[in-house]
Amino acid sequence: MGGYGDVQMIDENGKRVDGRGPGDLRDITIETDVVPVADGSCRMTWGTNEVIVAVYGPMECHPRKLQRQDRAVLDVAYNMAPFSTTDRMRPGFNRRSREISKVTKDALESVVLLELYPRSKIRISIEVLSAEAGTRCVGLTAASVALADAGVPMTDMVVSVASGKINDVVVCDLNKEEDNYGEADLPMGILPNSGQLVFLQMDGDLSQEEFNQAWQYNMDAAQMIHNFMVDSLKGGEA
Amino acid sequence: MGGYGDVQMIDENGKRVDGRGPGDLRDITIETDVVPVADGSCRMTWGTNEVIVAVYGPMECHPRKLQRQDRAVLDVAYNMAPFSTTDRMRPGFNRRSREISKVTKDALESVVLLELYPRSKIRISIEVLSAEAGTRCVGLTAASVALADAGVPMTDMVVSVASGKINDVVVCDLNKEEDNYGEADLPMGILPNSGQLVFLQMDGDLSQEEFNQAWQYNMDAAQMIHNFMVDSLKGGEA
Amino acid sequence: MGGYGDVQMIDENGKRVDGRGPGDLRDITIETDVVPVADGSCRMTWGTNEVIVAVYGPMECHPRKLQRQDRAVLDVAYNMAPFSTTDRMRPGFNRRSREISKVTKDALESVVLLELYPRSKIRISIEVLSAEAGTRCVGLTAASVALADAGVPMTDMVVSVASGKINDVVVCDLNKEEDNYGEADLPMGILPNSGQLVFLQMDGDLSQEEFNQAWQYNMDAAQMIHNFMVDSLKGGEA
Amino acid sequence: MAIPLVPKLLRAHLAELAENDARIDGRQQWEGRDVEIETSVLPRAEGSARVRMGDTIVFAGVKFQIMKPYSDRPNQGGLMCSAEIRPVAGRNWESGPPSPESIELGRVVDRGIRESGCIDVDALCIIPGEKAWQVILDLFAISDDGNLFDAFALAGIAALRNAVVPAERFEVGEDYSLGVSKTPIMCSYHKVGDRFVYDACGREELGGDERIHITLGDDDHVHSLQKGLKGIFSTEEFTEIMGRAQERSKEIRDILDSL
Amino acid sequence: MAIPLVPKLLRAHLAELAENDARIDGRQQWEGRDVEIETSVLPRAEGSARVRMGDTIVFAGVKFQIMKPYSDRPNQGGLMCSAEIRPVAGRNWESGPPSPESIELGRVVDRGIRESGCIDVDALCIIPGEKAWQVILDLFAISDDGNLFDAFALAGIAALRNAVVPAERFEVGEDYSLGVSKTPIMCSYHKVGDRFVYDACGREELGGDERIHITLGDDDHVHSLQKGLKGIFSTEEFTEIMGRAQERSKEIRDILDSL
Amino acid sequence: MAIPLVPKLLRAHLAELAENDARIDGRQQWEGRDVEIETSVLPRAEGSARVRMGDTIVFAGVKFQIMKPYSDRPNQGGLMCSAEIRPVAGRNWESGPPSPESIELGRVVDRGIRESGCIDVDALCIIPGEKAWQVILDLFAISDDGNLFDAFALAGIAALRNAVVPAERFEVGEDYSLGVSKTPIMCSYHKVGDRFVYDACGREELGGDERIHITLGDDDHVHSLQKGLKGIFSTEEFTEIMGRAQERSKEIRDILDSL
Repeated sequence: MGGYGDVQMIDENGKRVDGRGPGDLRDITIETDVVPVADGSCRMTWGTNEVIVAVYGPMECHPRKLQRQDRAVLDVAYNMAPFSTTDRMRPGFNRRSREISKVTKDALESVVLLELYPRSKIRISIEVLSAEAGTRCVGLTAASVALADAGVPMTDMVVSVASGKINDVVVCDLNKEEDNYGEADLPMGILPNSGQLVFLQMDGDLSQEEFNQAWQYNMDAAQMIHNFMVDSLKGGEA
Repeated sequence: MGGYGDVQMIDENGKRVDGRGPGDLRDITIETDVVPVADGSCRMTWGTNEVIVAVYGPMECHPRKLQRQDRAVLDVAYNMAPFSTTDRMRPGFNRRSREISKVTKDALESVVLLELYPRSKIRISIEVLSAEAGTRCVGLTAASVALADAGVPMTDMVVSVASGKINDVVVCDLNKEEDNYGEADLPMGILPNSGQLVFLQMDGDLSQEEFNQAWQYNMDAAQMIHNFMVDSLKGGEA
Repeated sequence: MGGYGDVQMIDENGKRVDGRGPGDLRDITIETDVVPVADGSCRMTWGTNEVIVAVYGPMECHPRKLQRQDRAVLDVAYNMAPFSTTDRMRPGFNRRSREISKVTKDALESVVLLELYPRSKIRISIEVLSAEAGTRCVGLTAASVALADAGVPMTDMVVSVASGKINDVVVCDLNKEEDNYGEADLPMGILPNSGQLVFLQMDGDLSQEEFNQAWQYNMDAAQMIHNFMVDSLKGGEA
Repeated sequence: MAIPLVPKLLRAHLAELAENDARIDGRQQWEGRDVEIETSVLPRAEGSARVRMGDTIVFAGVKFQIMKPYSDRPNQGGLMCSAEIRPVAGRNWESGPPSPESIELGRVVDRGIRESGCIDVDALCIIPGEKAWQVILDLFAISDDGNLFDAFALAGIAALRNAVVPAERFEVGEDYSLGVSKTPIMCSYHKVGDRFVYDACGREELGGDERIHITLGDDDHVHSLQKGLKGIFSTEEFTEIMGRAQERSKEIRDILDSL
Repeated sequence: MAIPLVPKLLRAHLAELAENDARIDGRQQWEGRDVEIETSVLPRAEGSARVRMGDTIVFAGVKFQIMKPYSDRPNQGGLMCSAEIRPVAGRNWESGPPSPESIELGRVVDRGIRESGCIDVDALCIIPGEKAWQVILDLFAISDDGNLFDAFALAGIAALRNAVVPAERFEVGEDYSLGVSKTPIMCSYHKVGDRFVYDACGREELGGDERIHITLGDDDHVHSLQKGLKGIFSTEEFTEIMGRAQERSKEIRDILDSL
Repeated sequence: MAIPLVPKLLRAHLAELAENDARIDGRQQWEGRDVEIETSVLPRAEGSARVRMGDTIVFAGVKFQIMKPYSDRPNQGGLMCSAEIRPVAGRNWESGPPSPESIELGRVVDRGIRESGCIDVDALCIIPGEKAWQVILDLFAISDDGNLFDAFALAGIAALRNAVVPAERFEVGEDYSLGVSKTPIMCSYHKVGDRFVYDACGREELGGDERIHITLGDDDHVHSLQKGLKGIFSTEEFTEIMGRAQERSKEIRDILDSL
């Protein structure tokens, strides 16, 4: 986390810089079928985050050495477009993107019924067009919607959201400014039907008590976001 | 193109800095069998350009994934040696060389009878030892000669030459100084027997009229260069 | 070699900066079985050099294109850990490590009975944890011990040691300071039972006479080091 | 891009259609797909555009950096144009280092914009010899159903025309619109079933032969040409294409001007 | 790391053991292997440690460089943490560019140390805006029999506590100990045979499912979390693990403090 | 270079020839191929040479750059030697990152030239601590029929002796010849059919075992040695080779001096 709370970001009424209360989410929209050539796709805006996910497959897995005899593999790539950040992001490999790709893949492999497609590959491309804070959560959530849009069978969708701490107050869904000066960030990937987890990261500083509060915010927010997701797949735009 | 004609490069008699008229070519020499271990080879000098091309194959195509069931593939690499330019050129990948390799391959694949050699590869190495302007044309032309020297069947040889514009005058075969200050460059790859094209690029600024003039210069020059090529393959040096 | 003898490193009694005579070795210790998960391993300290070697295999050789039908191949990697030098060494590829890996492989392939394991690979990892001068010799010698510890059959072990020249005096086993200011370095890989060679490099400046003296120092030192190696494999620490 | 096993059936079908002067998606030989252009679509970019041509969708974003001018051109800023085609855009695009296809794409689009002189690099100078603006135009494909070349070129010039120089953020004055004096338009032709068609769709590219890219300026001046892929064409074929490009580039330029 | 063909037999064996509340090496569910820590083990490093947990052996080395502070943080030095798992450490580790596994390992360990605030980056400043110390912590695996995460994290903090700033060699004053104010400890749990165990050995990793890494500070504050690999877990499972980590991290911290 | 499947037939044939004291191209054991050296062959290089030994052909080119001297050697310029063997030079050389073979080649040639002290790096200083010449020697193979080592080393020293420092172009004075005070010569020996031969051709390399490279200076001083490839040799074998190298290096040096 960037700073240590020396910027005042919660007012005397408990309101945050953008007017939200501690447990409130930013605005979210979800749209499917946005990449016409893909088998499934999703465009998600979340605050001023904008992410597009395309799903291709199941299809033949090559190179062969990645193939698994008894199940499909997911090929997940999270990437930030060069114009997605205030300072231009240079295209190409970076360790952060590799790690986010890996944990996203781990989360999605936990819910996709991989055994149905032995020796095949499902490719999931997560492209961040505009980044505001929390892009890994937006990407993972949008990927779930895109997989559902592609008709890939899953035990449940993954809803991802992060809570954190600013000015020693635990709040839900940090925006960019809060992320810059915040003291902790706890992104989770939640299965809304069972309340179980498939994704968990955290960095910063949280007491055990603060930690439990942040955990609960995420659990509650997941239910709300899940409703948007279901609506968007029914044909409406969230 | 580098500049915008503020350097005077055509004198009152229409002569260019090196004494040529607008439609004249630089001096050209062609020699075959210059790489003893290759199946075919060619050394071409053109002004102070010097290019060596070696052809190996047809031979087994590996890696396998590049193999085509119904025809041969050409593996073309255009490269500038580190000592070929005034400022030393660092060895290794660069986007310009990749693009020139690709368009050269596209041009040559249009004339080589690839269907005669299914699943095989013909490797064509174009090495620029000294660069003066127009090296892509020299490379493509020399590659045709080297392929012929290797006995690879072709429907026709490719002759490549570029015309351009300096001081608002259309001229043939820009030299280095003209290229630096010129306003346009139109390299073409011409089949001398039919007048058809397999290669075309252009950048700069040409009116439709200027464009037609440059096109014609290239067509005429191609015939002359073709004569040199045929002579060199008959055993004489051009 | 770094310098040209302008630093005085041999005193009036012929003693070197660390008190050794011209033909003396630095202190050496050898320990086996230091990488529990490996098939064979060796830790060697030599002056303040410290090298760990792990041997894995014989095992399946992949990628396949490296496989040889009639024998095993050795996959040797020499590497300096980032904290092994005074100025931190950046991890990753470098030409020096590649060359040392290659000559070490060439030396070991000369003694390992490769024909016993067709189509397989033996992997030898040489990791320099602390570098003092002569790490290629330490690595090659420790690799021999690790191979023996792994039970890989060899015609003989390789003992490697370097002599050199400082202040126009030929001496055995240059230490770091001597290496920095020395005038020549002659590392050799010797088969102690036959006195034959499998590894030889040299750079600097040696007259034919000096060269013969350095050669002899190495031959003599090899016998002494060989005794340590045999002892360590019998279970004692050298 | 992996080499697809071109289905012979597709080639045969396209050839048959061509004989009847028809195309696989019902268009005429020289007819383009509908073109949609939206600008100011990317919140973090200083200029942006989204172009849709049929099922081909691309974005362009403009960012600015401060550079030190090259010593031989102390009064000039720079323009850099970079195209990325990531796996999101289609089944056959793979991750990894840029393919020869994507390198060619980026360089051809770059030349068309650069050579038109639409950006006055002298106007990008802030302090001669010390500071100048570098304009970075990033082209990004979302959905590739053919003819990324024209879509990229169009999104590129639209994003540049939309761009605001972020002088305040860099503390070198007040923000102002990037001046774009010309409007180069690229028109691409693909040989399908032995004749050229305009604005090939994905299946036409898959079963087609060579392609020709022409960038024309406001006054029909030629700014860039490129022939791609294996194939032979005649002067007559080229002359017809050039004529078509003169017409079509005016139509596209009108769409852009009407935004 | 190559994808090992997970032996179904091993998974079945581990599942059977789990049903009987047993582990493959005889340990209890929450029992760790013996921990050995040695410091000052690398002559060329300014701080170093060697950690052995069962047959897992790693080194950590600290080096210092002088850096120019970032313009937005002129009074701060930096901390860089880099993990390498080279082929020496096990049959399945291969050479080449860093694998996703080793990138994750390095980043998770880095976050635990960094976020604990154990290094005061303000104290690394030499001349504001001009010179500051960059602390480089290199983690290096020698033998991987499972749970490199905890071994790396422990060796890392031990090496930092052992480090001396080489001010004399860089001619900026006298050498002094790097101040390390906190002691973050990572505890890792692996799901094996459908239940979590602490400090998985190599065979348990090979036949196991997801893993969870928790870094706790001196006061049980949470500094970093990471869930790795495919797998689902419940809040209840996590709560139990968090409790176990609070106990175990104190034990490890005591070992470290007793050195 | 791909691993060629060494034809056992070729090895057997070479062994039989060796028993009869013959070589595959009719030469004697210690006989070299004809050596041709041409200089000033590359118009854009400041020094250049072309060497032909049988069907092996290589170029060497010298370029100069201005560098900042290293802080610990403020009065010295630098010498960089780089060897490239691109696919042009033979069927078995492939494109891509440098192979271990080509890295070894470049480094062995570099050491021979560097260690001879033939370039006075102190004379390359322009302004102490500020500017010095960096000499870059690029070795480039055109046709590889064996023994690139000796061809590169010879072309390298010939190009250096041919080089003119381009002081005028860099505006630091008048052009002058690069001083080259010594003439290191490399002689390479390859074990073929169980005996060493001098100047192996391509087929001898393909069917041979280890090779030994010796660089000798004007006064028979040894400047670099390298043993390459799998193989064992004795002190006696080495002594004979060293004697032959003393003879042959003088002959080559005479050819060079007679240019």
